[in-house]
Amino acid sequence: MTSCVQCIEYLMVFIMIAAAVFAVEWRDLLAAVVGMAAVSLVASILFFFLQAPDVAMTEAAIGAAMSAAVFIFAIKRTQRYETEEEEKPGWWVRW
Amino acid sequence: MINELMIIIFAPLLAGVLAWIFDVKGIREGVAIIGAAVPLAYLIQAYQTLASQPSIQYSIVLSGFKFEFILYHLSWVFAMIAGVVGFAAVLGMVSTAKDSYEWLFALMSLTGVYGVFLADDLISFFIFWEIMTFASFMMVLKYNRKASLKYFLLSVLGAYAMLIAIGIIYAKVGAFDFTSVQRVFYQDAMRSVMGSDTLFSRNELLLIFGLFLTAFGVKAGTFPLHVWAPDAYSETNQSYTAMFSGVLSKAGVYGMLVIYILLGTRLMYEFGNIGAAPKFGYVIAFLGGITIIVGGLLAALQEDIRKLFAYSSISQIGYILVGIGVGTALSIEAAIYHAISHALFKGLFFLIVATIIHRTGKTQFKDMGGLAEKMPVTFAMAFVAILSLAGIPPLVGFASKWLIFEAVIHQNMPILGGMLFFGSAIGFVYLIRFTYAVWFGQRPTELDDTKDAPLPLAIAMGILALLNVVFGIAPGIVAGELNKIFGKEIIQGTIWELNLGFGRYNGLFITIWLVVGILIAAVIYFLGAKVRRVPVTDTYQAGNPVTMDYNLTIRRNFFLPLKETLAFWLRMSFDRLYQDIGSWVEDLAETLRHYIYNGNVQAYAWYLAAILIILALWGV
Amino acid sequence: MNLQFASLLIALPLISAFFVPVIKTISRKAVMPFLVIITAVQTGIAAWVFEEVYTGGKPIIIMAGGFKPPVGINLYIGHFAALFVLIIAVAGFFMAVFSMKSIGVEPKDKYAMLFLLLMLGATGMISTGDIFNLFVFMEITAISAYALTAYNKTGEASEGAMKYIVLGGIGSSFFLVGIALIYGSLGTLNMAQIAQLAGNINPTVAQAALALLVFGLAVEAELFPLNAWAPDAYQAAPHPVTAMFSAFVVKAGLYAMVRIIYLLRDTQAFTGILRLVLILGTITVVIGELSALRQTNVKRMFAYSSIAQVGFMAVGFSLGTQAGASAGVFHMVNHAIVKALMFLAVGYVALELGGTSIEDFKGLGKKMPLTAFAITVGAISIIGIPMFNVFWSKIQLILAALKVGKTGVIALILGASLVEAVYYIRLIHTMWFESANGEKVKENFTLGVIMLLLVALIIVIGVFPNAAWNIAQKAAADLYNVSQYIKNVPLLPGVSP
Amino acid sequence: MSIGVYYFGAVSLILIGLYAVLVKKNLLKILVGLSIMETGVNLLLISIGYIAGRSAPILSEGVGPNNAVDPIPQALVLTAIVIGVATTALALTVAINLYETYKTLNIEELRRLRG
Amino acid sequence: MVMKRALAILTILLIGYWIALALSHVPFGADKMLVGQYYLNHVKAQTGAVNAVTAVVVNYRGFDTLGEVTVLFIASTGVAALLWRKKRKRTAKTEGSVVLTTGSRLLFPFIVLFGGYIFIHGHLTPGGGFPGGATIATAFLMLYLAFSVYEIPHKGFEITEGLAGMGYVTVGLIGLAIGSYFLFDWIWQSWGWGHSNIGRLFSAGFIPVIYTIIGIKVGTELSGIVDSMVKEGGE
Repeated sequence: MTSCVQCIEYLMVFIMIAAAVFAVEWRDLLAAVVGMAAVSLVASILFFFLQAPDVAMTEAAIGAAMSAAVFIFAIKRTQRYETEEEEKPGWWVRW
Repeated sequence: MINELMIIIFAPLLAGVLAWIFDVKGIREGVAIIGAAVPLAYLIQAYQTLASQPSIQYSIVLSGFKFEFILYHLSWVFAMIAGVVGFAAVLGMVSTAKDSYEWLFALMSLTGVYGVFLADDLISFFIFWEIMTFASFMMVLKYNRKASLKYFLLSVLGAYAMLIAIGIIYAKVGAFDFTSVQRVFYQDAMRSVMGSDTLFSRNELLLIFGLFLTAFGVKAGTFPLHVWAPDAYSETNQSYTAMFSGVLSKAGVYGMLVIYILLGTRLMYEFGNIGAAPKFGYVIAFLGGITIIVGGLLAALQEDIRKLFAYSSISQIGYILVGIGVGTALSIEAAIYHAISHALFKGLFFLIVATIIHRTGKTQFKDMGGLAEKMPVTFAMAFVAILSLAGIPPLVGFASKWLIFEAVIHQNMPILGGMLFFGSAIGFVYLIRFTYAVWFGQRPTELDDTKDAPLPLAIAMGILALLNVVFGIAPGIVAGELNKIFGKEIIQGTIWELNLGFGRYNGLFITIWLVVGILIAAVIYFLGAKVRRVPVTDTYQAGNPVTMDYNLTIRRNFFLPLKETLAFWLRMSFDRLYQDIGSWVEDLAETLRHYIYNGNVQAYAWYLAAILIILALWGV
Repeated sequence: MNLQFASLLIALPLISAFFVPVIKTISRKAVMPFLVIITAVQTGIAAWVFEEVYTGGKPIIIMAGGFKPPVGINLYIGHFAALFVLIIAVAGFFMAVFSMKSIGVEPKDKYAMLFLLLMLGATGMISTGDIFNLFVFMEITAISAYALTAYNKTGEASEGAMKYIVLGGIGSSFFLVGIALIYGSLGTLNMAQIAQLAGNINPTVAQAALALLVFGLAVEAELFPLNAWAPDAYQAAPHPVTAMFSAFVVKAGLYAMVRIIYLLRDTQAFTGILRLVLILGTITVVIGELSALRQTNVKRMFAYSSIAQVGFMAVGFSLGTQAGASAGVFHMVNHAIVKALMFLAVGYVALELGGTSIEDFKGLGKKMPLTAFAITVGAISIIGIPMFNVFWSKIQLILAALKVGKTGVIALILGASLVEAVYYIRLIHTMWFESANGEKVKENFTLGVIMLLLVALIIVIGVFPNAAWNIAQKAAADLYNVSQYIKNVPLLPGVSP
Repeated sequence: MSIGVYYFGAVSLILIGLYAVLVKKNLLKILVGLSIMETGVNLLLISIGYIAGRSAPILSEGVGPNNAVDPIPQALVLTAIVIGVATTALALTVAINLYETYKTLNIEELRRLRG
Repeated sequence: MVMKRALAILTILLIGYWIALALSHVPFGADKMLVGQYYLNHVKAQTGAVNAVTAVVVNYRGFDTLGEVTVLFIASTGVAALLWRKKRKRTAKTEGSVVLTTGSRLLFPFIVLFGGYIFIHGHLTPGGGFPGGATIATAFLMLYLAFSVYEIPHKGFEITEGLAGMGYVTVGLIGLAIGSYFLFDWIWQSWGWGHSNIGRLFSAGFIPVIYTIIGIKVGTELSGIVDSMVKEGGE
């Protein structure tokens, strides 16, 4: 029983980290924001596991939903794709 | 009850503030003169008091610090220098000062000088030192930014050196007043003699000495810290320079004496003597000697009348430092004597320069000439000043220089003696230039309607010239006062005569002979020679062929050959070295700034990460 | 009178900020006068609190909700907080008056709200006695500062704000990690109790926690290299806001940092972190001064100068002695006065002449004599000329450094003053002795009065530093003497391990 | 050294966020990174407050004072979440303003203020 | 670029190792409570709330919550200030699909009601003012998504926001007047209402009052932020 719960925990944490990595690496900002919201959602599930229902609700409502909404509005008003980063040598010199 | 010392110190400042507030022509001048005269009057009155008691003291507690002031013979002498020359300079400023700004800061600097001379603890010494520096800086700032910046930077360097020294002393002694500090160092000296542990180690002592030397050397204009002086002296109101060069530089000299008073015993025991002269004094003396030579040579090469006297002033301060450095009672007395005469003739010179500039508006030698006819009074003053500076009896300059020579020679210091002689010789070199180029020779036509000195300036010059003559003819007056400082008859003799035991100088005697000689010459002149009046248009070329690009007249590049000879040495300018360092630092700063604050948020985030890494490495 | 009324210091700006939308619907013109009135009232309350604390000699402990600490959050208005709350209120009042003239960009009602909340945040940061509450107030300060920095809505303003946000965001995240570590080891958030139990923390945890807390606060306290946002934000923010940044926002951050370091003095990392702050402070001074050296934008130059001065304070605090802390506090007070004056004056010049580039300052002495005079006095004071206030704090700093035998600090202070002298004298010369064409500006009366008041304060403290020095010493004792701090907070007896 | 999976997840989130700030050139990406960092910190706080085998601090039937997890970190995280979203909203607003002025979100090009 | 990434990864690994090292001394799942235990023991008697988190948020750490509300207020004010333009209007061109529009219209009152339920029952069940307010904001967000011309009455919202904030502070100030402490729970501790009702709606002193205020405030603020972000300046 406990091992099963632990399995879920491990899985969740893994999903969360993966989502975070994707959120950081995806070029499509909209997708990145979805990834970020996914991180928040998984985190809120983890909050439930950690016996913090208040926080879980708040995280889901504010951290995931509102945050993502605000991000999406911002992306709508700016640009959706991260511009290609061209390789320039010696980035530390160019500062 | 307001103490008289407070009045002496703060009367000029008060007058300055009043003059600044009531910015009405006429009133401000009057207030300023009163402000300069009041301390002088009080000082003269204090002479009586000092005859009956050793000192006048006063202390006041402000902001947790006890400020102590003292007037005794040494400080009285220096304060009198400030009083007399300051008063003369203020009189001169009546003619040359243009607005109340100058009055405020000129008088403020006078307050600073009085404060420095009367201070009896390190904190008030420092504060008034800073006030003096700041006020004189403001005077220069009005005229020239670069000169003032140089002056200020070196002054601040000096001030901070002093501050550190004071701090080190305070950290160990726990008191600021001169008496305690002196006592502690004296006890230290005794302890070191007996071989027990001292409060200040040898290195600390050396550090304090070096810091003080830097601090006072800056103000006195000692080589290699003199670079501010030529610019600062020349780039301000020349009447004020009379005070600046005559009095403010004496603060540096006084500071050197303070080193002797506070640290003298300890330094002497720690580092030993050569003959009767302490070793540490040799540093001061040789710096002084170099200053004499450098200042003198550079003075000869100047094309600007103000610069010439600025360098000349530096050179003359060198004499004083030599006197102090030799460190015997006689030499110190001689040095103080020369401080007095330097103030008198240098003050006079700068007032003369002020007059010339005021009347002609010119500062370069090439624009002048033949002014003796147009400005007879000023010329007479200049005559006195020239003789005095050149060290020709019976003027005060001779008496003091003679004393320094005697003191140095008596200690068997041939190199220093040579330097002094060289200084005198080079003094003639540049004075010739001044004498001839300004007063004689061909007069440019635009100077034809030059008027003589305005009345206030004339009075001011008169006072100083008179004292030049009086102290020269009757050197015993000064010597008597100086003997009181040491409390014993170091220079014997009468009021007319200085008697050192191994040499003597009688002012009156020489005066009489001189007057007789002049009378004889006059008789010959009027009876014998056929005088023909020539128009002053001939040029003198010292035997060189005249070409347009090698056109040496007394008024233009007269000492160019000398300059060419010295070219190698002149290239090594400390002034330029400092400037190079300064611009190097600024360039570095700019590069650094653009590199660090490069505007990239990510770079900034990396800085944060770097700090986190440091913290992590420390923690792991 | 009930001392709990000191909680009005928090409540008043808050309720007033919330009231602004209502005021706005009544009359848009009433918003700015309302701001001035509220800051004036705040000053009154602060003065009352100051008087109460300094005559009573005891700190005022405000217990929110009536729960004793560590159960409830308490505000600790000791000598330091009372002093700084007053400074915040006074500076806020002056800047509110200045804002009436200088803020032209709409929406002014939002500006007024953010202004009040910035004041509130700094007040809270300085007076809180709870470490998480400190975080909350820090965020209030920071977020209103972000918004105010970007308020002008120009590209530069947004850019400056963005840099501030990114760096501040990183800082606050790690600060929170630090809090988590502390809470995880002690189970309490009350500062007094943390100080009491600090010895129980595992050394590894203590090091990490202290380092992270200091790291987070150092971003606000502008220690190099965490201060990279500061010049940009200072330059881009509206002028009164810049003055407030320099006068109290930085100081609140620095205070919080120092408070936390001192609170955790029982931990092993204490000496190490002090040394770190000393090093960072030193570099801050050096880089700040050098960066100001050839700066052509006067506001930015003052910003760098301000950063360097904060470095001095950090150095003073990191000496780890009461004398050092006193000198640091004294320098804080003096610097707050001077920089409020100078940024006010610069802002006013920019308002009248259109920019803060050095070109605009040519001949300022003729065009705006009073303002030029104010800047001159401020500059001279910062350089450290005797008879001006900063001189005394620099002297005290030097003495404090001497007492612990850190001669290098003295060289640092003096060298920095030398550099200050260079760039300030250039500015002074440009203002007074360089001619430029332009009409003489009729200077605003109210602003003139404010500037003269501050000038007078500079000179009064310069001539009679006794009173100010005593106050600074008491404030520093409050900061430094942690055992007294623990005693002053009435901890509930039952709640301890 | 062993840390629980929750700690591991929390710290990972913080570090991934930091990585985004340090490497990504797009401003919105940096803000996503900051947001992830905040989530990580929140998770860390909650995991610190967790006590094995206890239930949520709602003291209704069956849950006594000795049977509940620590309520304080939860209260703190409530605050922290709201603060995080407030910062994010403001930052995005500033980003919008920047984009409207400069038409770019590449931080290498947003460098008008420097030196 | 690779270099930079490598350096960044190295950096974060080092920092991560450091933090993990520290965390290993803060064991996961262990009882570290000190003040927390006090809260759990006394929460019912002192505040009347069953949900300890709520009691901590509103009562014990009231200052934090006040600050939190303020932060959100600053954010909404700041967003409004920074996106302030002369003329602003919505630029969305297409309406949402029929499902969305009808659904929104249908669901809107229920969502708002649910939000209200969440914050009113904050002292009894998980939730409270913040999620409740966010839920209400979600309702408005939905309307924005569904209808291209919909706008909240933002003037009214602004005033509501301000009044709610004032209400919170006023409740605190009444506490100062009655109980002589700022944010003192005067309803529970002075008046003693609802002592017999622990575990039911009408209990827990001013917690429901404050949570209602917070809920309204958060709802209006978040909607205000959405409103500001959606509307673009007219040319």
